[in-house]
Amino acid sequence: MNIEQTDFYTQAILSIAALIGLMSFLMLGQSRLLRLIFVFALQGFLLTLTTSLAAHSLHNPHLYISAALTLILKVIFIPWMLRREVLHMNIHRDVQTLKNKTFIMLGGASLMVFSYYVLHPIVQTTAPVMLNALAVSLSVVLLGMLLMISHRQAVAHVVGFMSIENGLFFAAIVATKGMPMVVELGIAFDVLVAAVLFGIFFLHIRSSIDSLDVDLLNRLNEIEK
Amino acid sequence: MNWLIAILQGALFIILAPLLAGWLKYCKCHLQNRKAPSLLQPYRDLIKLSNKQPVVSDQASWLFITAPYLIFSATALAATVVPLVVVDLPTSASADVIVMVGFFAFARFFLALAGLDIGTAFGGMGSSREMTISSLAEPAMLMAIFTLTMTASTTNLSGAIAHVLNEGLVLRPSFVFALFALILVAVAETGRIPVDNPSTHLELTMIHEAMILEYSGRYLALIEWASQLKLMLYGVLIANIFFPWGISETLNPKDLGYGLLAILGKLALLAIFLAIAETLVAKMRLFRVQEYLSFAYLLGLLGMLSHIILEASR
Amino acid sequence: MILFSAYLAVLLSFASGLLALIVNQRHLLQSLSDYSFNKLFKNQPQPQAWVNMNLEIQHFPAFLRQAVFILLGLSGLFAVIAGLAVLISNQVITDQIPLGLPWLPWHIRFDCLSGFFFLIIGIGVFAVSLYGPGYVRSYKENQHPFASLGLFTGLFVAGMLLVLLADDAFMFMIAWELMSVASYFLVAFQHEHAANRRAAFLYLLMAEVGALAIILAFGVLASFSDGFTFDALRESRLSVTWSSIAFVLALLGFGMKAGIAPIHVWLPEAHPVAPSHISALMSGVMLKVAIYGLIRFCFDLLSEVQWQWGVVLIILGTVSALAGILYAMMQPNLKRLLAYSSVENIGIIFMVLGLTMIFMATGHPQLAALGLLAALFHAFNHALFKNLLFLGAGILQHQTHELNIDMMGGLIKKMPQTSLLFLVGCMSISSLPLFNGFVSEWLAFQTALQVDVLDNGVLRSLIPVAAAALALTAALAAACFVKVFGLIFLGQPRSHHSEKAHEVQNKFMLAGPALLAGLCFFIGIFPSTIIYLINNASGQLLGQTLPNNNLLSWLWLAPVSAHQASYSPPLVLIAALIAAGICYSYFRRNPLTTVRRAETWDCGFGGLTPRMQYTSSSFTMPFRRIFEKVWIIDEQIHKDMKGAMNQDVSAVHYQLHIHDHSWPHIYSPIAQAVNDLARQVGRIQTGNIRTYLGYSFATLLILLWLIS
Amino acid sequence: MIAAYFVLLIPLAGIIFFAIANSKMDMGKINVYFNAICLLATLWLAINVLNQGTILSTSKAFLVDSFNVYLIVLTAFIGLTTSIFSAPYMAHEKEIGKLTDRRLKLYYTMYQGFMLAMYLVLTTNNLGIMWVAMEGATLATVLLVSLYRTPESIEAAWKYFILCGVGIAQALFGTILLYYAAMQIGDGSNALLWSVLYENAQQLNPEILEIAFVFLLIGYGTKIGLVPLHNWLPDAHSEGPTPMSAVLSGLLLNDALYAVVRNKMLVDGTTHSNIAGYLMMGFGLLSFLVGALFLHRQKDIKRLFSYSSIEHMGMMTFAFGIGGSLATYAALLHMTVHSLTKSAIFVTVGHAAQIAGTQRIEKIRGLIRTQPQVGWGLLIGTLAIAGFPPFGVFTSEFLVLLATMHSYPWLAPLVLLGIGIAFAGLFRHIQPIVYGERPEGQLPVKANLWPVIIHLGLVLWLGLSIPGFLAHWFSQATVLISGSAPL
Repeated sequence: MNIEQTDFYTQAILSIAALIGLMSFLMLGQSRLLRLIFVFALQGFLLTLTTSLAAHSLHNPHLYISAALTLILKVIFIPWMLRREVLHMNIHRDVQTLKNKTFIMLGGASLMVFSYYVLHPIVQTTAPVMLNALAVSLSVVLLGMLLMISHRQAVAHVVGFMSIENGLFFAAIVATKGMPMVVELGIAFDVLVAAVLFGIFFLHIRSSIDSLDVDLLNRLNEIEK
Repeated sequence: MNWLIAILQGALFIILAPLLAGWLKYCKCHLQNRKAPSLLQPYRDLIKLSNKQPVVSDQASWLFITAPYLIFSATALAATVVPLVVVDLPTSASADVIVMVGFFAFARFFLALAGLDIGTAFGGMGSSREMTISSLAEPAMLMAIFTLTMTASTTNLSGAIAHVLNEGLVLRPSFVFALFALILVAVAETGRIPVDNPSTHLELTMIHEAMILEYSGRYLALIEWASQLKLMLYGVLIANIFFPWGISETLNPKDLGYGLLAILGKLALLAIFLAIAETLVAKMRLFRVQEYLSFAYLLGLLGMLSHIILEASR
Repeated sequence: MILFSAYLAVLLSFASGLLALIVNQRHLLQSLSDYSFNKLFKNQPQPQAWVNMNLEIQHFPAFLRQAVFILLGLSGLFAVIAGLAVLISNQVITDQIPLGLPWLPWHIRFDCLSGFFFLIIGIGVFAVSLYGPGYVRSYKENQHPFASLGLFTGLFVAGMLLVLLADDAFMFMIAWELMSVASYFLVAFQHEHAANRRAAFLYLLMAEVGALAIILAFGVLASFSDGFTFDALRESRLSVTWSSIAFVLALLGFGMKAGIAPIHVWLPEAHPVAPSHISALMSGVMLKVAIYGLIRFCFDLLSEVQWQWGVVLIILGTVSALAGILYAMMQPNLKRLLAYSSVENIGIIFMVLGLTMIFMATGHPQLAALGLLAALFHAFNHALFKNLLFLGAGILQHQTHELNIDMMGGLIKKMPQTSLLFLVGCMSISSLPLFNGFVSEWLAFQTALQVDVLDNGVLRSLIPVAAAALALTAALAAACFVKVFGLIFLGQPRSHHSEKAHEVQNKFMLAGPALLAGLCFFIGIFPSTIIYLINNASGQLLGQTLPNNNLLSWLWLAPVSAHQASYSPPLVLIAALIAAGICYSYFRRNPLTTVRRAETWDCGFGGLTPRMQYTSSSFTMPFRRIFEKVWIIDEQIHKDMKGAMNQDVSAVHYQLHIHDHSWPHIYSPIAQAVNDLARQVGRIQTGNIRTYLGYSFATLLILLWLIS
Repeated sequence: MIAAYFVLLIPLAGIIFFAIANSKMDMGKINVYFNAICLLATLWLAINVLNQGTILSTSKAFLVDSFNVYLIVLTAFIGLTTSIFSAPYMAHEKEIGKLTDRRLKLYYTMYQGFMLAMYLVLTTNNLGIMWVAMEGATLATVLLVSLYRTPESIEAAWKYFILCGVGIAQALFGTILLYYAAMQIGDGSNALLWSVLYENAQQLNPEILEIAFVFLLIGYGTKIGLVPLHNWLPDAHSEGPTPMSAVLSGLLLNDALYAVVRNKMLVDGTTHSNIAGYLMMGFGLLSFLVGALFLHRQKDIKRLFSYSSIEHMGMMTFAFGIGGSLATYAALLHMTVHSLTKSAIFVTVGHAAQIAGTQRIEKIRGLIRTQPQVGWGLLIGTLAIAGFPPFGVFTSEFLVLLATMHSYPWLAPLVLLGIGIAFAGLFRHIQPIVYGERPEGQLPVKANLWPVIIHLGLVLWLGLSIPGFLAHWFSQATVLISGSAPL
């Protein structure tokens, strides 16, 4: 089935999916924190767009609430908080050079392929658009993890964590036309609390190690000295 | 009747034991070109010792004084088990050859304890060495005896001797091994050259004498007698197990007489061999004794294996 | 009724444990008794006075100790009664207790084999309970609380009894572990010494490993049957391979508890550090429970015995017996020595059990019954004399505050009764005639001598070698215990403590050992009493008993046939008495020859000192030379020099340490391997969160890849 | 069903109460009351279930069957006993200046929050809500881990937060996949209800479910502490206040495992390849062995016992993975006894650490001579957790071993090895702690040891005989999970 045979909604979803995937790639390769946060906000915005689109085309009003929540949380609140933190710590000028950047990017690309490979068995039972959406969201999840693995700044970790949430959210909306309302609300609540907690933790970490580099958080280990 | 004969035979054993010792000394003196004491000298020594007032260390406990009686009784009991002139003894049934070895162990146990009782270095040394040697000798001896008992399929000495007797002359490789093993053990256990020298009091060499150094009077007499008895016991064992011919199988007085003569002859011969050996061989260093005894043990084992593999295999 | 007394024995031991717990609740008891006398039993001044007196602060601990041990003694007594009753009536009693798993209540089975071991435990516990009150009095309450000692003693005894009653794998394991754990606490009782803690840890670790092996052995059987009851396990039909696996596991498990070489190392560590009456129970009784387990597993649960297993047992038994006694000989610590000697005796029992298996597997059940007789009899005897010796060691420790036999000496004059009892123990364990140890060894030899009936050449040559090793073991044991008795009781005191020592005041402390010593002698003279009992056990277990072909069986011991071998201890005793009597009266006839006491001859050098006596290490020096490869000998001689050119020797320091080969060759490598592995595993936890995320990521990818 | 609502409402009331309460109050005691009432409510619920069988609320939002009801009671019980312990413990922490009033208030609020999350995980019928509640439990406890504000505790909390967050996100993906699979066959509104899914399990797409299960296993497995996803667990357990460690070990891990088992039941109903079982066995055994090895080199007593938790969770996962009635029964029993024992141990460990003033193993010595109750409690608890009879842990390990022997005999030696190594690892540390002379200047602390006595008493009881109603319960749960009754 080719894309021209699908309806406009599907086309739009697939385009956004591609963009969201792209955003993940951009984040992965980003070495400046402020730009990272900006791309993250952009991804959140794309997600909001998807949600409202879905709400509109599927006539599912409760998705509007989700869209609003996403907008507030992921496009405004969290990026704002992170940005404030970065400015406060005065690390926005720091460039964290990624080791093996090419390698990571290539790894990210192969993750995308891998996502398709993994979800391939599903293709027999479902529309390819679903598969594509699911594969993209899986790769967003995986790329988010890769982001966390490759970046040392706590801020980047939060961004990675949240982008994993984005991927999940995208999957929920596209593949399953949104979760039940109560679940959505619950998830949103959790994200909110998590965001608040991240804020608290930045404070604590900063006061304890005077930095946000997670590699310095390694007192608790089992390695024989 | 049986019981009476058995008791009489035991008494005979006890009475004849000093004579054998006297004869051995006699032969040895002649071989070494010395003037020999009378054959009855051991009896005189025993009588004299038993009439003397014993002097005992003030450190000694009751065990020191009791031990000689126990040692003598145990050895005497062992003697009643061994057929001397006649087979088919009821005493042999009440205590078989393993029990006999047990009696020896019993006597040795108390002898060694008595050696430790006073608390002198000599006594401890003697006990230590005695237990070392005997603990190596005892398995060798059991091995040799087991060869015999497995051939006869009884551990009853009377039965075993009767079995050999009835079988007639059969050349068994196992018996050759067992015989040599038993001779080696006998020499070690009775404290003869080359393991121990009964006639020296040199601390580097003595074993048996070291333990009984503190004994005197009747206690010494008992212990000496017991060791003469032990010598004779081993002699009789060797003579009657491997060369049982001549021993009486009935309670007929004539047969008994022949039996007595036969055993006296066999013992006399054995004593001569022993005297020759003692004259020719030098005493070994203490730590060579283990090699000697392991050789005996090996012989015993070979005897048993050759019995099992060569003679009784199916 | 029989079962009732068996249960009563278990319950009484529990009760004694629980009673010990209230040692700190005196006030509670006081108020309770006040209340009950005021409200419930009015106007009974005499009982009230009695109770109040016992509840007074100075009387209460002693009273409670008495009460706890009385309960324990009753438990032992009932165990003896139950054991005797079931053995004499030759019954099998089964029952169920609604405990355990919902679909598997505790199955109880009390048959002759259990009964026989009940007898062993009962006698041991009874003797200990006579002995205990006097012994534990020396413990200070704040350092070594009686509550824990009494509680765990009770649990320990109950555990042992329950093992014997168990008729399903689950209850068996619970009882088994109860026994292990309770005894662990007893080993760790005096935990202020690091060595004791180490010993306790080692003990518990090995007990755990052994228990796991046993569980697995049961598991093998259970996977071929439907259920964990012994009845179901008996029905399981296993291939030879699987049953051999089960056998090896059971051997590992039970052998570890029994202390077979080379898995014996906990035994010489743990037994010496426990209080002596506990060491007596552990060494004398608990090891027998392990033997019971092995017999039950191999002869009862595994339906077909293989002769190869017998060979394994013979080899292990021989090695243990020899190694045990040789190591025992080198120990200067009395209780360690006794513990190693237990290894030796267990080795002998295993060896004879191996013979039994061989005869059983090759179709000679009657000879197998003879072997089982010898094994069980030796187990019984070992329980008696090892208990006796440990209790004796306890008395010595109590009176001299020493366990090092190089520090004792001359105690025969200070402690005449103890010395006599100890002598009986030494004679029994050295298997001298007229004592019980000899009878079982005699039976063992008789079993080994039946090798002629076998067709297999390997067996025919192996068994005689084992018999020879048995002879060597017995002779070495005699040497070892000559050393023990001689150095402890004879000679001159080697230390201040042993010079000041005196006989125990508490006669009950002597009563326990005296009971055991009396039994040692009695059984040595009338072995048929026990043989009659064991015959019933082997009849139930193997379906075959010894031929009862001699009417005068109380007088004669003729296990195979009167023609082949016979032994009559009563006659021997009579003859010995006559012989000793004659020579005594003959030599004492002359009144002029009374003994004169004089100083010991000192070669004219003047003054023999106790330090000139032979010590433990000098006594065993010839053995050390002869068998030097058996130990790791660490001998150090250090000379202090003085004088102008530092040429004169002023003092010589001599140090001797004897180590076990199994440590550097078996245990240290295992411990090292575990530590190394743990260190390697520790590396995965780097402390870096990105690594951790990497793990998660990798796991996810791998699993996804695996699944698709 | 009202009982279930009560069970949820009481901790909710607790949260609100503590959030607005005056910090001068004796919050420890009030916390105990809340938990006690909640325990009563759960008992009521349990009696209902016992009488009526499975209860499904009218909206189908809540499902209480024999599997989860006993976990609910267990949760309430441990919640109560831990709160009893925590009252004097936290008071002592405040006395020595480690905590302020405000943090104490936070602690009690979050305690109730955590309990609420736990009850929600257990009672909900909606897999999405289950996820939300599970995440909520993380959020509630993460601030408690860093309650002391030491660098280590902050580090631990951060790791806990991030690792569990990322982990649980994968569980959400799994849940979405499940939902997606359910959407294929039915309407959307009920598609996340476990009861609906379970009924229609046959029709679900097996491939999707397998993939979903991988995500769910990794997600909830992170919370169970399966190796190699366990890394947060020892840090979080060791750095937080001890009552928190007790409930984390005793409850959170169990409930995460509960979530996995619920999902496994779905997968088992769909596919017949037993892929879920194999995965769980593999993870379980790995965690079990690695956890056991980790025990050996520990220097911190709470870390020690958290590795022990990893090891035991591994064993339960393994047992559930084996499937079959015997193994399932064993796993359920093990869940119960492990929770009881481990929380009892943490209570004694907390007191031990207070006595010695440190958590470093080499500094804690001579406990029995200092405070016999604490020393003996720790020693006996350790014995129980190491699997010595007559404690219940032995029973379950025995059954696991036999089940292994029955189904996968070649794995039995590994299990055995693990038990042996774990025992040695625990005891080599605990023995020097409890035994020996009292160090100079070491004094007893005020302690309420009833929780320990009750827990160990219960474990002992379970080891000796499983009471009829409980046995019935376990059997029903076993039938529910594995499809057949044990033996």
